[in-house]
Amino acid sequence: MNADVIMAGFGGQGILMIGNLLSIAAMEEGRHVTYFPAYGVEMRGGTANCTVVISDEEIGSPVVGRPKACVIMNGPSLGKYLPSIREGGDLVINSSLVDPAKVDRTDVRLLSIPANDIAREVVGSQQLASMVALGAYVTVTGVVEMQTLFDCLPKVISRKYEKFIPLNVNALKEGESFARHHP
Amino acid sequence: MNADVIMAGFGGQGILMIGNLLSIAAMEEGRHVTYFPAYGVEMRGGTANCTVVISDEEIGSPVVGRPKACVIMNGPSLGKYLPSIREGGDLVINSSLVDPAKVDRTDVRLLSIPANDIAREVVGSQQLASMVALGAYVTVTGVVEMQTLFDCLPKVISRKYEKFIPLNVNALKEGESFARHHP
Amino acid sequence: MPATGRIEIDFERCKACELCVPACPKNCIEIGARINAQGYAAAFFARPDDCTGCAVCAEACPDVCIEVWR
Amino acid sequence: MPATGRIEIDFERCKACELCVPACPKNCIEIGARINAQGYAAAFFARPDDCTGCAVCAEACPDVCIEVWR
Amino acid sequence: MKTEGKDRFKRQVFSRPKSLVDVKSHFCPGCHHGIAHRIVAEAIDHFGLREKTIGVACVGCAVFLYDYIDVDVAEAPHGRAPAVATGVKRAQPDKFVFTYQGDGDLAAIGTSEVIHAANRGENISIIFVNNTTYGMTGGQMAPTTMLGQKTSTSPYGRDFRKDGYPIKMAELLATLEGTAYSARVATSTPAQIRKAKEAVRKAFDMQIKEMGFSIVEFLSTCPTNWGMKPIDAQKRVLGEMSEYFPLGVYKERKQADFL
Amino acid sequence: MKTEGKDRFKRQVFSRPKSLVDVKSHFCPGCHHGIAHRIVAEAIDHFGLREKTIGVACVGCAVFLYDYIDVDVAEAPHGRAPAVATGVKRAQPDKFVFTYQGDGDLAAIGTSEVIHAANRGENISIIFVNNTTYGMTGGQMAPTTMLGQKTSTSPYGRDFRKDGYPIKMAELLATLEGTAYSARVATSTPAQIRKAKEAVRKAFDMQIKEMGFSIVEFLSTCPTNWGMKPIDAQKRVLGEMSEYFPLGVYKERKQADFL
Amino acid sequence: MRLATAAAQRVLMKGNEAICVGAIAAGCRYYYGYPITPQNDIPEYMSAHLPPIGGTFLQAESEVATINFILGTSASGKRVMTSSSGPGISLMQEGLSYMAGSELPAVIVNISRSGPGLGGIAPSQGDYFQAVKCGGHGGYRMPVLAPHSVQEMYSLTMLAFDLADKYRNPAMILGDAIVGQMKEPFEPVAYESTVDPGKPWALTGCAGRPRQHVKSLYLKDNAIEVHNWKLHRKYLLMQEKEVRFEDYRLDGARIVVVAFGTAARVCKTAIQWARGEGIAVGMLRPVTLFPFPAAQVDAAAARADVVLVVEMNTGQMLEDVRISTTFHDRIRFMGKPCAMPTPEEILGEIRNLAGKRR
Amino acid sequence: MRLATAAAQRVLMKGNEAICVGAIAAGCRYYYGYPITPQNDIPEYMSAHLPPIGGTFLQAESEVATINFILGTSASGKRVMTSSSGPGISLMQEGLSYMAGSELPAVIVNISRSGPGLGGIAPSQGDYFQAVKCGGHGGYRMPVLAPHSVQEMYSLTMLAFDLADKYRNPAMILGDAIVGQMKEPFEPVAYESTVDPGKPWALTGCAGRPRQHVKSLYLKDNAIEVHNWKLHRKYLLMQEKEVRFEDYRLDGARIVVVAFGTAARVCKTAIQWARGEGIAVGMLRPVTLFPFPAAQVDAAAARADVVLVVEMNTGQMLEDVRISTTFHDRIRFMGKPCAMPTPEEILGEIRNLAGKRR
Ligand SMILES: Cc1ncc(C[n+]2csc(CCOP(=O)(O)OP(=O)(O)O)c2C)c(N)n1
Ligand SMILES: Cc1ncc(C[n+]2csc(CCOP(=O)(O)OP(=O)(O)O)c2C)c(N)n1
Ligand code: SF4
Ligand code: SF4
Ligand code: SF4
Ligand code: SF4
Ligand code: SF4
Ligand code: SF4
Ligand SMILES: [Mg+2]
Ligand SMILES: [Mg+2]
Repeated sequence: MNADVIMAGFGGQGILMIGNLLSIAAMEEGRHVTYFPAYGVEMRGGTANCTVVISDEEIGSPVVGRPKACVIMNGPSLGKYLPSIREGGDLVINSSLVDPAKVDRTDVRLLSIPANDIAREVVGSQQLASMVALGAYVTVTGVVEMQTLFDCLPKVISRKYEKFIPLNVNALKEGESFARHHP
Repeated sequence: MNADVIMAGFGGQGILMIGNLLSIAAMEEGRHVTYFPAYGVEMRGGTANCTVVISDEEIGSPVVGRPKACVIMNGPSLGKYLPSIREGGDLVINSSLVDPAKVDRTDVRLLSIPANDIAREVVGSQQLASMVALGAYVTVTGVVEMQTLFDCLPKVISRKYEKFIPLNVNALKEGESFARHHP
Repeated sequence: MPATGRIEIDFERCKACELCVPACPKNCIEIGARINAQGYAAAFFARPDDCTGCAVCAEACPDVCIEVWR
Repeated sequence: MPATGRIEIDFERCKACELCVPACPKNCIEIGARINAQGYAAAFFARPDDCTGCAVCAEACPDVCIEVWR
Repeated sequence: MKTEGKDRFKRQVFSRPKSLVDVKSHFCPGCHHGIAHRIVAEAIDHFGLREKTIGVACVGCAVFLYDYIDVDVAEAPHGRAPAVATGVKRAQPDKFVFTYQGDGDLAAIGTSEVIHAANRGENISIIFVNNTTYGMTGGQMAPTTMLGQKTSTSPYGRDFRKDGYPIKMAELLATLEGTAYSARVATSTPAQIRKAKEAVRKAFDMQIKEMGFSIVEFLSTCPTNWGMKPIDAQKRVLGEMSEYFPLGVYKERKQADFL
Repeated sequence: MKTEGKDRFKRQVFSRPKSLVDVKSHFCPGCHHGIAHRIVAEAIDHFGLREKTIGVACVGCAVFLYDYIDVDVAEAPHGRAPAVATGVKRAQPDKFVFTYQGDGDLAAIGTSEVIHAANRGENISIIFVNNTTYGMTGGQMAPTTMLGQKTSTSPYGRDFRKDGYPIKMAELLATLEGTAYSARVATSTPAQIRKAKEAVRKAFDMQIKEMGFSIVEFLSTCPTNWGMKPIDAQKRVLGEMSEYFPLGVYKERKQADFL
Repeated sequence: MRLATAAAQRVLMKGNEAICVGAIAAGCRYYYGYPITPQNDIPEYMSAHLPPIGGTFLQAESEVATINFILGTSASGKRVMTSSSGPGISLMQEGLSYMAGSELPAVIVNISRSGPGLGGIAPSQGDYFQAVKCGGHGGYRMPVLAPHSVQEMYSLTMLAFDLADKYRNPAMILGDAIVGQMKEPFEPVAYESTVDPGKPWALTGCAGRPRQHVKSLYLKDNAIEVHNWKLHRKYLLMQEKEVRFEDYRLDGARIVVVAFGTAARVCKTAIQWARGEGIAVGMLRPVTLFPFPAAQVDAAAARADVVLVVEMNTGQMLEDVRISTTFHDRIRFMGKPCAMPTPEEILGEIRNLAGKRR
Repeated sequence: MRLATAAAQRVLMKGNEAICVGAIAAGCRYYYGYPITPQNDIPEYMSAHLPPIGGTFLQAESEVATINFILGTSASGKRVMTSSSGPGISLMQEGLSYMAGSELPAVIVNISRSGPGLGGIAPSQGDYFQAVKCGGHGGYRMPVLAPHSVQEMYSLTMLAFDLADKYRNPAMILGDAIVGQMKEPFEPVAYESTVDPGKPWALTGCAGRPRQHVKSLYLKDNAIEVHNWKLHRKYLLMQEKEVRFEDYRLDGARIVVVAFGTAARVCKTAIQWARGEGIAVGMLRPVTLFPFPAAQVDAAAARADVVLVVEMNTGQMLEDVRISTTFHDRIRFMGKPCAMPTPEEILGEIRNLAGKRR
């Protein structure tokens, strides 16, 4: 089963971290995977985005023009990527910062999740909004097992912060349960 | 009729000047001609030499490995070029500075002319030794008309020194007459 | 004492770098809540009544967002 | 007063630059008539009797042609 | 809104200089490149040079000079702006020619070109923006990086034993005979900005008066790569940076003929 | 003949240094490159460095360094000797590394490499032979060519309005923090030769003591391209050249740690 | 150290970093460079990881200085690497020519960007000529390796060091922004040297041996001609012994795609799809651009109906394909300068060609 | 002025100087350069002759600075020239790539010497790849003209200025030590421009018009791809319109020699001799190396039994011959790196081939 996703938001929202986590999880499940970050002048203006491609076959291009899915964490990114999503694709938006009304496409499966609010109020840390969103994305698409994500957290979180791993697990789970209850 | 000659001596002996004069004369007679001077690091050590090729056909290489003739104005040059002269070729040496005894080849036509002495004593200027030698070479080989050489002198002698043109004519003539009387 | 000057801040140009805020001797400028198209919470003219029109804020703005009148 | 030193000039190495000639305080060196293989009229030790072995000539020679004994 | 302002206060005392194109810049928030650009545009307006100016852009965050300054602009390879400017000025001595370069551009790869342009007394003006790092490429170490400063290629901090000391270009260039004017300025306070404007005008005036090579070094900020808030970046300029790179005029030629 | 000398005068007070290969040089008559080569060889002998030395040859009349100095030698592209020496020294910090460069090589095309080697305080020694021209290529103008000097590319004489002033490298490099020693010497009189030897020893000693970058600039002659007899060439050095390029020590670091 | 963990299992790593890990594994302890996008991860990685293991990272003031630092350290007998992109590589051309002439080994990495000039940072294969024909003067050659995955960024870097030492010649890794910036799982298989580590020619001071030199100047008589023939024989030997390529589904292929690096990657997807549609298409992927797999290309062309050359430029390797075979009439070209073609575009082209056949 | 007298009649002149006379005749008033053997006559001539006619000669501190002086003066809309040799040309590669990317005209002269590296000053054709494939990054191209006589040093220099302006692209003269140092009679035929002198794109200050730029950076979207295709169309146009070659005794030739520059000169002597012996041999001499006379080579190969490529290197133009024709089996190569083959040697080879035929 093949999947690709573009994740985008402000710098500092942890976009590259969830992209990495997803990629490592896919790798651990024995899949082919590529992760491509924005680089060079694209980095300007405090935005961050990355593309993850997961496949059972050898992967060609790590860059996709028309992604099967998008995880959009801030307003500006919606305008930039909404048009590119494939028909019938999945769109996860962070409704805490992105206005669902702005999603003018009916041919994509939309999940609006107030990631910042969930992270702040339920998980207890704004920082983990993107983890919440990742949990939701993985639940919606099932590209990898949630458990694998949990197991791989130590690989993306440095020793120094390992005490926060449980918190990250919660964030992923909150995203998962929200996605389950808002199909 | 085709000819090529290597002229060699100390810097300041006027080697390049006679090479130029010969080339211009050949040009004026409507022949194809090339003149190739030593350049770059070859110039080191106060020696000067040049190669002149004259032909009725388009000329290929302006550099010759085995010249039909050599005009040798100093000792070191004899050792360098004597072996390269073609069998039956012409060798004109300045016996004022080059020891004829050192010419250990019998398969070349040798003319030993005390160019410096003639220049000093007969023409009245050491400077013109190489002009004397050129006169001799042209007489021996007949590659160009003496008259053409005379006519072309203004092209190689700057306005400033044109008063010396008659002197140069004499030098050429002295070389000619010496060559005639020492066949 | 009434304002002797007035400024205008280009909402869309502002990058919310905050350099104008401490620059103003009269403390007339603050960073706002509204986010502009660039994604920045632009500065705004918070205390017009204190403005002297000294233009220090405008000189300090790297993005030339501020115009000043007297 | 007799010579207190002696030099030897490498005939074949010499390039007849003449720098040693004025260098010698005792004026012991001259440029000769014989031409070496390089084509130079090499310098020679003209006045051995005046040599003090001060080695100034040797120091001045760019081609290290001169050896000095005392 | 403008009308609103106009009604009570008629006289506009600050507005965008004519020669500064009215577009949004790509610079990061709080980056002083924006201030240096504005000061250059103001000086061009001051002398009425816009229509006879050829600018030479460097490769660095200021590479888009041609989008911002409303004059003809040539793009130079990284570090070669002074050489390109030389080619322009020799071909058009009557035109006004300036370069705008970063510290990686001028003090690293472009060292030879700027030194020989100065030594020839090339009649051009140079705006040199020193932010102690390679901004555009992501904050690597530059020859101007401060001792101990951590950058993406000096993760353990710059150590003089390995990389030597930050190079002082304004001082170095001032030692050359061909240099007519060399000064270092900053733009972190209103007073500094005033001085910076004077310096740029002086530098441009040297060229107008055909006195030779002129350069103004700006101590600038790179909040993004310094990992600082713009306000703290300014504090760094006012603190350690101007301590090591003293502000001031290092050379000012008085009369044109410099024999 | 030697025996002859030996019989009465036993003590040899001057002989060819061990590290100077016993071959005929390609230098023109009276060229001071020969003296500089000898002085370098003497210094290598003095410190017993021959077997731990790597020399870096320039491109110029001294390109054949490896034929004359009996040590390992790397050939550098024109002007890049200080960069090549940096690569050698960083890989072998325990070895003694020096470059030997002409003025075209060091002061023109190699400007950036020498300045940054000095600025890094690279622990290498540089022998810089300034003869105010490009000797090997036939006497073209160099950045060090004197005002008014006619060369094959300045047929009307060097004019400061077009080509600027002769550049003073010893002074320029002395201004850099990383430079431990910078001096200018000449070899036109016995006294000058003595001073030159001292300077080269000092420079080498700086490297041995790990004090950083050291350079000795030799005011040299090019009789061939100056169109002068060697003796007159020496007079030019003693005259106008040392007037414009003053001899002396421009920097000498005292203690190793230069913080 | 990352390397240690790496040795343990598959890791997700950026292509640029995999080059560093490969270099360090191959014993490279010296890196010099100058920043340029899109390869800054390399100097940044080396500046962090070399010092702790006693290696030397030094940032040069320019690429001209860089290549001459490299020359000096290589002449000292050490394994040394640099990396850059188009403009910087252009500035190294004189130094590369000197190194080839002086027979000095080193690994030069070009993570290429768009050109000519400043161009842009979009991925491109526009530096093929510069790398493969060698942009410096004098007509030297060097091995050029074209990785198309993070795994190859690692393994081909190790190979590059061996080839460089084996032939005493610079060797180049020619990558691009895509393979340099992407992360992929890769296995840090242990390095096994294939060359004798001895470097008796190195300049280490002449203790107990006659002095020796590293130089490219040959003035006497025809010494330079003799030297050129010697170098030429070396290049012929490379062509004989070092050709490397990948045969991707070539069996029975009527359409043979020839592509390298990132372009070849994208072609693989297109070929997977086309094979799915029953089109007999495969790919011959040159891994060594010099030596070029000429015989293999010729053989494939002989068996196929069409040879489709795909490049991220306007046609450079295309020339080597024409040199390799006389079946010029079977050669088709699909180029996209400074942009990665999509699998869809390539599939379209393959379909056309397949259609034409029928 | 020499030029004046020159205009009058045939004069004996050095090839390097003929380039200068041609450049000045073509209106070049700006020359920048840095000394290097064997082309120093050019800067020396220009330093003496430009000032008197109001031109500008400026010696740069390096070749890197030189090419950027050139860029600046070209951007000012003036005709400008530089000259150098191998090592110096290598240092100009980045600048040349920028000029090609910025579409700036200029004439670059390479009086090549032996390489690689410092090599030597012996004549060589080892820089063919660098010149013809373009050693800078990004895959640009430029017209490369190969004079084989003093007359052509003069006339092709004038042509180079026209081609440069016509296509807004650098153009190169590729000579060598022989044709540069030799003197030959030549006729200074008057220059007749074939191009519109207007340069509206030049940077002259934006008086009375919007500001404009000279640049090679294209970042937005696929602007750089579009730019590359534009440049590519220009190169195709050159290939269509600017091919120049000499047909030397090709009529009925069973053996076709392909050689350029000095090598072609020597071949002419050998061919004269061989024809004298009744061997049907002729030569196709490419005058433009880019664009390469591919169609002509192919046609000649189709008619001949053997195609003998002669170069003063180990085989570079040889590749373009293989690209041009499918008669690979007819191609023979005779190379002499860094040395001029003698007419005798070439005749010997021709005799062998003629023998083989019978
Ligand atoms: C020859 C070459 N080398 C490297 C680069 C990559 N590069 C682009 S900008 C830059 C340095 C920018 O730093 P600086 O000059 O200080 O300007 P800033 O961005 O800091 O204002 C570098 C190294 C290049 N474009 N060309
Ligand atoms: C890149 C490059 N440019 C130019 C040259 C030609 N060249 C050889 S030596 C030299 C200059 C020599 O002058 P200098 O350095 O002063 O040494 P000198 O011969 O005077 O001792 C030049 C320009 C070269 N070899 N390489
Ligand atoms: S003009 Fe002066 S007082 Fe008014 S806001 Fe700006 S800084 Fe403050
Ligand atoms: S200084 Fe300018 S950009 Fe910064 S916050 Fe104030 S108005 Fe906005
Ligand atoms: S040693 Fe002294 S005295 Fe003797 S020759 Fe030499 S310089 Fe003269
Ligand atoms: S100094 Fe040396 S080379 Fe010169 S003349 Fe005296 S001995 Fe001969
Ligand atoms: S990277 Fe630094 S220098 Fe560049 S624009 Fe951003 S803040 Fe300014
Ligand atoms: S050319 Fe000049 S520098 Fe070179 S060897 Fe001769 S005199 Fe010395
Ligand atoms: Mg900077
Ligand atoms: Mg010199």
